[in-house]
Amino acid sequence: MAEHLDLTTAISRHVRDGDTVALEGFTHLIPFAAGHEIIRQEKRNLTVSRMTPDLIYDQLIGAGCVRKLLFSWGGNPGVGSLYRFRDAVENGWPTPLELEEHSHAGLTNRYVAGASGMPFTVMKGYLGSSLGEIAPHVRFLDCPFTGEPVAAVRALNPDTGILHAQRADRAGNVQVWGISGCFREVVMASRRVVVTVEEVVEVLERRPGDFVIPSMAITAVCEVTGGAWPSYVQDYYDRDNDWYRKWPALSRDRDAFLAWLDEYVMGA
Amino acid sequence: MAEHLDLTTAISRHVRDGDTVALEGFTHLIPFAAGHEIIRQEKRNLTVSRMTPDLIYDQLIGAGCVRKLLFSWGGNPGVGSLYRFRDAVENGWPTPLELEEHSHAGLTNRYVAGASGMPFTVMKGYLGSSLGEIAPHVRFLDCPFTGEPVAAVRALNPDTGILHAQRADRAGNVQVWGISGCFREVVMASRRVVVTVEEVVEVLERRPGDFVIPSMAITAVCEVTGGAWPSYVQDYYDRDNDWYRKWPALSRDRDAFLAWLDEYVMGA
Amino acid sequence: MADRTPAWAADEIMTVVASRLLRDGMSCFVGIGIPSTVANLARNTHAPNLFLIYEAGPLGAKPYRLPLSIGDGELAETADAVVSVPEVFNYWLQCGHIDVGYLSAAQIDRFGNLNTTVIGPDYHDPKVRLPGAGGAPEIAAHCHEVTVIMRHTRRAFVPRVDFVTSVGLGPAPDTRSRLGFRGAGPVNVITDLGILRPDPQDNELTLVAVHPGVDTQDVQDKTQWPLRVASPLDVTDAPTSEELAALRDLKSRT
Amino acid sequence: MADRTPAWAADEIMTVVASRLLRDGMSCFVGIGIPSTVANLARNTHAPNLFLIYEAGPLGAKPYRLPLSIGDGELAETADAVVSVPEVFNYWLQCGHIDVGYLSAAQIDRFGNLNTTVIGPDYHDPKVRLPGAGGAPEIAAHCHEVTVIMRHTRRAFVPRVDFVTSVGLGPAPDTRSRLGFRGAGPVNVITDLGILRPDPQDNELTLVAVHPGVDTQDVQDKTQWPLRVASPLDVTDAPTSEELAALRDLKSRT
Repeated sequence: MAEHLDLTTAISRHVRDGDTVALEGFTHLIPFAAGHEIIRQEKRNLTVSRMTPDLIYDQLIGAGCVRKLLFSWGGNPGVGSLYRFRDAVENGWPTPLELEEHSHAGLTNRYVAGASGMPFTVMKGYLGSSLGEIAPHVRFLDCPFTGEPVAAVRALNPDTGILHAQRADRAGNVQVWGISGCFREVVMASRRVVVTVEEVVEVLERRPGDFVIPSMAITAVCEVTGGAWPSYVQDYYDRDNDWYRKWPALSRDRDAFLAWLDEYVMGA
Repeated sequence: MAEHLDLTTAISRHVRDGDTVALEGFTHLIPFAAGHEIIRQEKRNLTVSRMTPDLIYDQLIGAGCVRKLLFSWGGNPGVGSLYRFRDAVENGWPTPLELEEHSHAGLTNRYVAGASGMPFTVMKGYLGSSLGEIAPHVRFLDCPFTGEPVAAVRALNPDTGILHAQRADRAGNVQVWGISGCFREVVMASRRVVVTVEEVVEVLERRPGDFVIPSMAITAVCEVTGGAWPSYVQDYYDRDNDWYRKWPALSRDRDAFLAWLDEYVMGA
Repeated sequence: MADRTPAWAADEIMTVVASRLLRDGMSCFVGIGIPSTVANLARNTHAPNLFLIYEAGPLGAKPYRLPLSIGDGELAETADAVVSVPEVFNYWLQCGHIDVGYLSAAQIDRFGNLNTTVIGPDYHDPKVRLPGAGGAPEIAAHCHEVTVIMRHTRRAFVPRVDFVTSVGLGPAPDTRSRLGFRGAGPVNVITDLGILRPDPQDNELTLVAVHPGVDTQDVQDKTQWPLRVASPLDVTDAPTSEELAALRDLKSRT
Repeated sequence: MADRTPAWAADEIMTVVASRLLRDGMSCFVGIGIPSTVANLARNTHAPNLFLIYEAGPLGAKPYRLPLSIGDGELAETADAVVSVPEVFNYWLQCGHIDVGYLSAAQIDRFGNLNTTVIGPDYHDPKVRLPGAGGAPEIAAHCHEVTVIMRHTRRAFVPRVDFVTSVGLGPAPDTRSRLGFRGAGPVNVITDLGILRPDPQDNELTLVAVHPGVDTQDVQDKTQWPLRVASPLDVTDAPTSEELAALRDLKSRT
């Protein structure tokens, strides 16, 4: 059953140095506020997993929280590079960054395997690709029925899954609509689940295209209005595309990034 | 893209003697009218697949359409036995019935593998159970990462998937809500997909808890009001529990069954 | 005021005793029939926040009437969420999110293995064809624990089941861990005569309690293997008038 | 009335020529950037029923403006359905339901293998770290066919990619069938200079058409391997004023 906590308490209690943490959300519903709280609490040596690292992981990496990144596409969508990510990979600043690299389908299926309580699942992927050669989380098998080659991908079960959603009720049931990415899979695969929401309401009025994750599957719910900005929350606020376009200017240079971090995250 | 057809044409064109056919629907949305059309068209040697054979497969089996049954629970829920199913298994009437038997999770995952375009998938099941010994569609593997034993279940890709839903629009998009069982999986796994619907509407007004299957994934849509009776269609009509309770009296005896079939199906 | 012991039917005490095992806030995988009655009785009495999962997809169902079938509309309408069948079995059950499952069977053996498939030695030429596995094998494997609830008859309590539909606790003490099962398996067997639990040494089912007025010899007579009896043997608490009223009220709505 | 040939930018003719390959009613897996522009141009001109699938989950999206990101709200709001990412990749893409995928890359080699991961011989010490695979490897594997669209530069058209992110058509003619891939792979490569297609004999990319005014030698100069040129070599039709107007209108909305 989910517990209602403030964000500081939730992150302090449920994210520990060295943990494997997945902050997911596919363009939509990216839990920026929770990421900033991790930075403020100076968590270290995290292994972080996300299909699209996006600005949130660029910030976590630049702030020195991350030891290892699991990802499948590391860019600023429609804009260009993630400079803190590249600086860590290419120059080891502020600390060396270990990469574990996937395709979208591959990382998705690692979550699916984790959510299914299986040690692995199978897919048609990585075959023939150089990705298959550098990936410790991939093995190749022959189908026991047809003999055709398939890839086995290892389950991913984060210590903590962190997600943002539109609403929760007092009992901790969480309601989501719009693009949901791997929301269900990260909830079911993670040992602990922290969900930040735009608002807590008395009754979750159901709406078209929504789904509800029962409180039973969630550890903590935090009301954090605006918690996904500059990504978006359908029917609450739009994606701040200008801010995404501005990010290179704030992050290309280490000092500029540190100044931004100091003022807008540490000082917040 | 889905074509709008009358039921007679859809079944005539898309179900052929010897085909593997899945008429699914979990208590809710069982495509009885389509099943009766298969009986009227005297299709033969079908391999039919369903988690819960229910009355619809009892009728298809008693009418002599079925050579082989893939299933996971063969009873009249809350009432008792399926007598035509038992007569076919125990006495070979009207023709011998080959069984391929699963657990719910096992048959579900065969659909999942089929819907995923994989030759198989893996699950924690069948291990230690006698089911694993009699099942040609199950093999045991060791996880390539942890060594733990898992079951591989072979993909099931029906020639024709037949489903019932609440509504479709003119373009053939199909809208479903309530208990959906393996609806999506059967759609995606089947070579041809026939969906009977309560009504065809101009615009699918979205509603809480619904989902829409795009026309792109569907072969034929047939408007068949009442097409799931005596099962139910949420927000259209309730399950006719009395009729389920009456079925043993209509089906326990071969002659009574044939008389019912003649009057209510063949004569309809 | 002393509670006068009321009269009850055999199924009633079985249902009441089983429902007492459910604690508030637990998640419970519910089959149709007596398991559904047990779970809803608990929800209507001491465990109002019991989280019921039906295999058709309703999560957190709160039916007012007992459903005839596993997929009745009321289950979906009263649920916190309705998910697909693959999601129920893979993401909820297999992933280890369910505390307790309730199962019944046509046969149970001394190690709690369950048969719901065929009676008779030859699967391909059965004496009786039963409905089959349904969700049972995975409920037995993955729930943190399982309660079996069934009438105690000599036909049902056999030394070895004809067909192992769902794996119990043996024959070997490491049967489950060797198979990689997460759950503890059938740790309670509730019948209309009493309660059996696995012996901690070798997992053989042992009579640990009888219902009020039940004779131990009667339990042995209805069990095909030489039954171990715990010493001291408990006697279950009689159903209270409140429990019986709640159960009868629930049944009268259906 | 004769259509006066209008002036166009290099990206514009690349986009227009690519969009002409899309036929009405096809299903198309759409990446962000030029592929999204191509698909929406086709949808706004000759293929109004083009079925666009974005990897974030929107199926049948009909955006009015071009999205900046793959998961923009307008994609979800205009879609026939929005599904989860596992469902997009497993049930739609991997299952073989998508007719055509559009891909771009930092490097392409003579057999159409694509690199979007790292530049340089050592993965662990790259000269340039690129964004990575995203959906590309499975789009390349499972769509019935793939169109590659990218600017023609000497840095990009290399004999052998530094890293095979997505498998193309070789080196061996049976590379794809041996891997069990369902789709035909990159059967069209559209650049700002012309069109390359695999040679039916050995799958080597061959220049089959140039855009109006493009010199063949210029294409060779911008390709690091000795380029095969089809004989006769086609010249693509110039963008019509309607096509250019539609494209510029689409871009002006964004």
